[in-house]
Amino acid sequence: MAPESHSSGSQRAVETLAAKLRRRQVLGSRETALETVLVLRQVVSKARFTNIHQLVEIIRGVGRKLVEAQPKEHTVGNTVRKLLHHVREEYNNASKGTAASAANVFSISKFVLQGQPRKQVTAQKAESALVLREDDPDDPDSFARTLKPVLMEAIQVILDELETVYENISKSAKDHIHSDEIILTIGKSHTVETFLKSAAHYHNFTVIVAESGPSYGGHDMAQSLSSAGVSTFLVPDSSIYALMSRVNKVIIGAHAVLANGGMYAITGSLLAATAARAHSTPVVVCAGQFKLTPLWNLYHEYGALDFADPSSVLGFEEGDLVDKVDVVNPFYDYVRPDLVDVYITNDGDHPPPSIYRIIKESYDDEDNEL
Amino acid sequence: MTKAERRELQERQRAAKATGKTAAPPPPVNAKPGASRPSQPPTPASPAPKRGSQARGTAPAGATTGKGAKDAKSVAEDAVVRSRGLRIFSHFALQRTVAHAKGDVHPAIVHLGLMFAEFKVSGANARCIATLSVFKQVIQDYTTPTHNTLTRHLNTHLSVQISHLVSARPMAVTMGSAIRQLKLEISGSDIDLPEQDAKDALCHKIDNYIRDRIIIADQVIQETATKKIHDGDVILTYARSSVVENVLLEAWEEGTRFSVYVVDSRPMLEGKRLLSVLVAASIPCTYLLLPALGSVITEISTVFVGAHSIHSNGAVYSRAGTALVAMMAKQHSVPVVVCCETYKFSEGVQLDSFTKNELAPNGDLFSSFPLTRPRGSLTLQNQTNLEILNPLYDLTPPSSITAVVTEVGVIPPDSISSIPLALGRQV
Amino acid sequence: MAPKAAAGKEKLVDDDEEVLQAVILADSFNKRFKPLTADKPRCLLPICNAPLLDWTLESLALAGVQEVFVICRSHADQIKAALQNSKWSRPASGLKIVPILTARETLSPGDAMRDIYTHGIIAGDFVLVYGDLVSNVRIDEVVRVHKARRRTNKDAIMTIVVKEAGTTHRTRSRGESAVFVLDRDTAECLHYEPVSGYPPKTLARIPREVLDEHPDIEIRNDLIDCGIDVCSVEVPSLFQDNFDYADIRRDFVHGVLTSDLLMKNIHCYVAREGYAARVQDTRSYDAISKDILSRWTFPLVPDDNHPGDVAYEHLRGNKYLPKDNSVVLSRTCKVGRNTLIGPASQIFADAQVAASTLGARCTVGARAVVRDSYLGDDVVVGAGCVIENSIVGAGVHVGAGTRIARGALVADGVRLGAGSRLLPFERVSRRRPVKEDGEEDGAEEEESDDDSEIEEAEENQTQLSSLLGPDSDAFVWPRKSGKGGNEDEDELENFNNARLMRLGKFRDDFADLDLSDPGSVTSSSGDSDESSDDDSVIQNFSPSSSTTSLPFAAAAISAGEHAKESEFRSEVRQSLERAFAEGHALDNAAVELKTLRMASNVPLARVREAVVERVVESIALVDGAGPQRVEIKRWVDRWGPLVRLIGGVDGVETVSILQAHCAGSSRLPLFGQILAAFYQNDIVEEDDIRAWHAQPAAKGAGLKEGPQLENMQKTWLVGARMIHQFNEQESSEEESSEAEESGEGSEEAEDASEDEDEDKEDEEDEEDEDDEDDEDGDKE
Amino acid sequence: MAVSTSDIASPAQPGAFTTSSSSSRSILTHSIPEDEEAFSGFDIYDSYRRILCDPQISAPLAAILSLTELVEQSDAGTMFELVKALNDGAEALKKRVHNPIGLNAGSELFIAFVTLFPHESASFSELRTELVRQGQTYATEALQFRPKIADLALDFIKDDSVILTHSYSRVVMQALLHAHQRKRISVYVTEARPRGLGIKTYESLTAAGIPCTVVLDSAVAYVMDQVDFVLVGSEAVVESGGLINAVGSNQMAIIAKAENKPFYALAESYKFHRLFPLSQYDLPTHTPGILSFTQPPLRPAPELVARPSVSPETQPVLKSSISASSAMAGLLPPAPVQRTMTAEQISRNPDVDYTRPDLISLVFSDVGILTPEGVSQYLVGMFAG
Repeated sequence: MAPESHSSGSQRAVETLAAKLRRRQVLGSRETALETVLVLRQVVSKARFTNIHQLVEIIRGVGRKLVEAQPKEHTVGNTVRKLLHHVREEYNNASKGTAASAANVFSISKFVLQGQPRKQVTAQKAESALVLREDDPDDPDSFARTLKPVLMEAIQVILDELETVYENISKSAKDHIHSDEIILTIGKSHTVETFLKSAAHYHNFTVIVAESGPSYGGHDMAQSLSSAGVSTFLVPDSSIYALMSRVNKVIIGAHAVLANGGMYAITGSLLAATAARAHSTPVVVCAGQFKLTPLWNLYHEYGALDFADPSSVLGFEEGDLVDKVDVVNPFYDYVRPDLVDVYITNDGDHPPPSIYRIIKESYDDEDNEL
Repeated sequence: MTKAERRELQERQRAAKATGKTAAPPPPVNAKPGASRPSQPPTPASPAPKRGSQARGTAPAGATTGKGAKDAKSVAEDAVVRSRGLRIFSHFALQRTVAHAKGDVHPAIVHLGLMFAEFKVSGANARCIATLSVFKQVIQDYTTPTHNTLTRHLNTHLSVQISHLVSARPMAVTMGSAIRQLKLEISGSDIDLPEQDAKDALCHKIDNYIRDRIIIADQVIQETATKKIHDGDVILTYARSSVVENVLLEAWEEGTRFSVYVVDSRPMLEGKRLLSVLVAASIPCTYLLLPALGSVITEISTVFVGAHSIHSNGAVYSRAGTALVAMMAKQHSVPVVVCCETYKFSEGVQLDSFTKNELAPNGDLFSSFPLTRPRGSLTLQNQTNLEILNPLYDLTPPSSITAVVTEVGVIPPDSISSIPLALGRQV
Repeated sequence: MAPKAAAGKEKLVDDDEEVLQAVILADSFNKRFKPLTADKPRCLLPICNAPLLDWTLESLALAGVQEVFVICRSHADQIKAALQNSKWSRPASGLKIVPILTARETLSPGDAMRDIYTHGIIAGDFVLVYGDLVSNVRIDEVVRVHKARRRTNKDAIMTIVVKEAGTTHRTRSRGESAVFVLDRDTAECLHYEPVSGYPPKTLARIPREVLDEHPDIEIRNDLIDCGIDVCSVEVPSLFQDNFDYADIRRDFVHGVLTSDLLMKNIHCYVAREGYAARVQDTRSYDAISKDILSRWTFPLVPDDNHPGDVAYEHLRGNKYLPKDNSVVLSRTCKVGRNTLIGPASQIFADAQVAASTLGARCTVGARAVVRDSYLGDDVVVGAGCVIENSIVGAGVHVGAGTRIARGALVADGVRLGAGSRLLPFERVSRRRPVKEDGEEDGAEEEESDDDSEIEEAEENQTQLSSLLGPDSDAFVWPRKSGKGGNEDEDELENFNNARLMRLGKFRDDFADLDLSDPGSVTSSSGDSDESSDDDSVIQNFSPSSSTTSLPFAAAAISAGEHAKESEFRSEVRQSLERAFAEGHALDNAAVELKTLRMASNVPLARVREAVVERVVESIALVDGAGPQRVEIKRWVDRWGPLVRLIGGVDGVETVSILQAHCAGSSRLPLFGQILAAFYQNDIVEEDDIRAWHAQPAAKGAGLKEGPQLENMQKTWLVGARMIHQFNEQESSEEESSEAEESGEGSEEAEDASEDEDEDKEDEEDEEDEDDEDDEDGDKE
Repeated sequence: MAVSTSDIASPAQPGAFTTSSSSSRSILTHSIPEDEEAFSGFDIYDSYRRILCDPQISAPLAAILSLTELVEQSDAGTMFELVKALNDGAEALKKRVHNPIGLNAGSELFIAFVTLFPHESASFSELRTELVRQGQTYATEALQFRPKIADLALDFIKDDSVILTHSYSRVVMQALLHAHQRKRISVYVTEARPRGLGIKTYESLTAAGIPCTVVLDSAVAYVMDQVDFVLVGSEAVVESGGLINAVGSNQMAIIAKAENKPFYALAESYKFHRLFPLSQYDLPTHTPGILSFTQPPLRPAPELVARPSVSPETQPVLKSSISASSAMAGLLPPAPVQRTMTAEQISRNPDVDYTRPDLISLVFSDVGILTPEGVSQYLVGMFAG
């Protein structure tokens, strides 16, 4: 029952996105997530399937392709998983009557599995009006027809969430930052940027931006903050420790938040977080929910194992050095959960330990491996 | 007590005051002195002199207009924040344009002053040696004015020179202790000695000082430190310390086969220079910027760093970033070894990197950005709400230092205090 | 986060503005990769386990090119096929690829351009690259600049992409580089001066008018010519008009810049961001592989955007293993930094692989060492082999214990029998039927190659067969271009320059050049500078290269000599110490020495001195005659034969060396015993000793008074005693004579390699001088 | 009173200690054949031991199975009776076994299951047979857990990594052997006095061709720096998210924490135990006997009792003899008798200890990879949810 290959149009879309991902032409977790959703929407709308399994398979197939294209960009997988989760949810809601499969076979292993933290079955949508006729021989499309609108809604939900993610995260900004505080952040994170700016409407505080070489995103960050009227200091990474004793909070962004409550974040975050620990300064991480990733750090201490080119560290022009010197230039650090105090996400603030639960709730385990 | 010393003292006091302020937690209090005088121009005008002027203790002057400013938003508020920011760093000895030589400053001194100001000569040892050797010249060219004795007058004469140097760039601890020593010698030198002999004697003393306290010391340190490097080790070092450099080279000479990780960071990017030296000696090297440290620290067997000075509580005052490296190393139980001559010990305790620090000039003075980015995009200038700070030093707490290698042997950081006395240095 | 990617971001092409075309010259028009390219076009050579062409296409795709014309000449069918079943032919690849077959007669890029013109495929401005490009430069950006310029200045017909790199950058070709004279603000290329490694060019002449018109110019000798040109439509037609344009740089650019009729100008684009380089010779092949492995080409790296189909995983220290961990690493093997290992490869116990790439399904036997080398697919490396800094084609079978010295090229499918020895820069391919089966690449020059190969083969094989182990299906190519100008330069195009472009680790690898060999006239781009010098448009600087170079050469020799010697000594010492310490096999050690010697051209005597010295010195002084004798025996038995193995047996010399050394060292008392031991081991013969003893020098004649002299005499007396003994007991003749024979054999081999070593340093040192000289040459 | 009896009994048969590790149950069964006939009719303990003879079955599983048998045997007519019977059975078992933690987990699970079992079916006997079937099916499924866990753990074992493990655990063995097929691993295993089960691990690993070295329990801190991560099995995983395992795991975890090395625990889901130990001494296995001080041999008992203050001074004697002996034992297995601990001395030592959740990096179980917090959440979900 292989899903019939969905139309070449969406096929093309998938391929292009895959290529872009591979070539790092799509950047930033959120952009990637958005692109992914859009492609998925196209796929789903075009897809032809006669039962839930085929649908799931189609989506997964796409997911797999994209993830393979850029395994380092976790949001792709996350978005796909989220969609799958929604699909199943919708499906279960819709097919309450027909497939009441859960209860009747009650075994010990099932009983054990009750332990799995997951949203207790979402309030029975009373209006589960649509009747699903799976694998209907005479009218194979009926299933798709009935389900698609719901799916589109679901996708729209995801889209909206992504659209508004920054605003929602920033909602609580003013409660986290207070007047005359000194905040330290590192590099450029769009999330943190909006967070700080929105806080700036309520309080006057000072932001110290570490430039975070070799990308020196800190410069842009400092620019945009200062132009937004936040008093800003731009410092080299080397002085993080020196300044930490005066800093009230460290606020940084994340690239991906892992199941154990740790995270991948731009290089230097580990330094900042550790220094903060040393001065017992709280570390606040701003991250959209779409960054929650049902993965563990498999690279141990070795960052996210995503390495950029040396040229920004050691100029290519320095010929004689280039030949003899190895250059290390990772994108990300792995920050252990015990270095983070709180994650501020677009649905509330969570301590690292509860990330695990949230992930369990928002994705289905069977999708962890796409 | 000479001018220089007094100056130092003042510096310290001011520093202490400033920190005292910043340390005071409750915001309103903070804001009060913060506002400073609203007249204070928020224009981005050439930063150095401006900040310089503020450094001259505007901080205490901070008027009570803070609250008002805060209520009324916009510019005033802006001023508040800025001034607060300023006050945090105000006491840092700031980079300033070399003042015009006041008094009869020896041309050599003027020249040296410029070298300092432009970081042509940098590094504790280098500066110290440079200063001393120039002083030799000064002393030689010095003639005691009539009815005045060398012992009395020379010191004052030197003080002028010193203050000029300090105006170029704040005095390094090394220079401090060296000069102190020199002055002692001068005042100690016997009055009946014919002038020329006295001068020669002094110059000789200076030479000895350089030889004993720096050159020999370094050699001893190298011998000791090289013993701590074993085959197959992975050594990590930060920025560039002349001592560490020599240690590594010597170890390699002796046939120990190890590899080196050179960690580096703006603003100085001195590591790159170290790198080319090591590569020339065909030592296998890996180069990375400070932020990447987390990814490699697990591979390291020992960390070697130099120091600008060591305080009696064992805190190491060194190139900014050293503290971070030491911290990470500590975390992964990698031993951190500081190579440092005893003449770098400074009495008194420093608690954090704020009480005393120095700012590197803005912009890309050291052309530290690789070509891949257009310079303009990276070298920001101060502007409203935006200040660029490049602290040059930070303070590594003794807790994250394993050992200090000195010419008197390897000692744990917290027993530093015993050393100066052991050397019979009167304080 | 990724700066590079940030670059890529905003230009997601595929909308509105007209299609960006590119032309790939898939033929190299030279044979630097022979024999690797014998039956495979260069652009299909794998680099980091993906065909060059794919890297090129990826580079173009990365830059948003949409339509690509691939100009293929030799092995066109292969290229076509490759394109057919590559991912590029898939609709979604967003790349439209049109292979264009050109006639065999197209012998140069110029011809190809004329072809393009006749095909009339070019619509507007287009990107011209070679089929061996690896780049992540944002070519579209260059195109933008180019177009913008065009709007204002119709005559700006071409933009050359260059990358800043030090003069000594590994990726910068030494063989053919160039001096660019640029206008600082307009980046217009005012003057282009090709710099060939040989004959060394020490001057660049800049036409005066350039200086007149442009107050502010840059003269740059530190640029990598990326071989990416953004051309406007006129360019092909220009080629059409000037039929003598062969090479794009040396003829076309040169021509355009210097002709006062054309009134066209050419600009340069100095790429700050990004990476771009051409695999134009084995040397750059090495460099670029290294660049890829150490991620300079990011995101074009194995674990990210690898053109091949295998997904790799990036480990600490830039090691790349396929994700499907199909690779089998024995527990004790060592995988060094900057290494790429293809899928399903196996590395056995104690093997070492470092700074190399292994193709798919490779096998590295136990204790084998692969360093700085590039192995194709299905290569089998026997146990205990040593492969250094070489390129080994696909399916090659390397017998156990083989040593492949640096710079060697081994073509696909070769079988090297066990214990083979390949000297540096050896080139080996599979034995082929004398008659070429014309269908695959039946070009006449190809055949002529083979003929010449075969005729070369004769003496060649006899001379070198000692190097090939039993049951090896291999054919060692002649080491040097045939003397007396026979017409086979195609096979080793521009021999001398080629030396500069060879894979090989040390600087002096490409130093063994032969000034006596005049630059031969060939059709290859490589040396067309020599040829074009004569008929080139402007006279004034053709002489410069030849005339000025000679005095330099002369000076250099004397200068270089001593440096060379001392350097060589230390190297020998090291290698021997290593050998002693790790107990290498004798002949391994010997080969190493030969290599060293060939690298730094020193007389055989030096080598022997060094060896004797090392052996003697490593004999520990123990008290008590008995143990001492044992000790000596141990060493001499083990290592003495080395003295013979290094070739050119001359017992007399050996003895005198021994004496001289002993006289000056703490081993003096041992002289007698050592000499005896040497004698026991047939290192020296009775006659030698007699002969030596007869020499006045042996008695220390010509030495002034002093310990040295006394010692000499002491030793001489010892010798006397020995001879006395000889006289008493009979010594056997035959074995001695045998020894002579065996010596003879190796000696020949020596001489063969010896005479090619002439005049190394001159080349070498000019290399250094080149750069500065260009600079101040210009100032005048 | 049961505990004490078992306690006194224990020195008599060293076998008794083996109860603490799920691994060596089988040994136990051989060790206590005597007091068997004391019970008539269906003896749950008897069946429990019988089941344990299967090397694949661990305590909790055995408990479940024996309870299933009990259900089969029991003549209970109502759910209530049945549950009661089960509880009694569980009690009985617990009383009889030296270290009941494992089986508690099992019986707890089964009973909870039974109570929650939806029994709309008409005849009660039907229900009983159904329950029995459930029990057996689960037991069979349960055998698939270890491979599953091994698979989960595989991702965390990098090629060329050095692993430290403690004592002997079937699931750990499975994980290591599984990893060995794909990756190059080497293992340090602690000797794990007094049972020296580390040796068993050592033997089976080396047999499989995995380089392995036995280290003294006292050398853990020394070896830790060499290690990439620590991998231990478990007796039970408790509601605090903590871990109960053969004694020594705790110190290992503490050292690992100090060295910043990950500490992973493997636990099949039937080892999840609804228990919240506050400290070592809050464990059900803790008895007054453990760590109690010996009476000095020389003096007559009575006065001693009068002056308890005496006992401390004798303590060092004991301590030193322990440490010394264990060290010796490590160095030369056939250690002189007088230097090794007597069974009596051993009896005063715990055989399991409790590892705090904050020392544990992750728990791998067949229901997925869990953080310690995850575990407690899970348990809550299971029993309270």
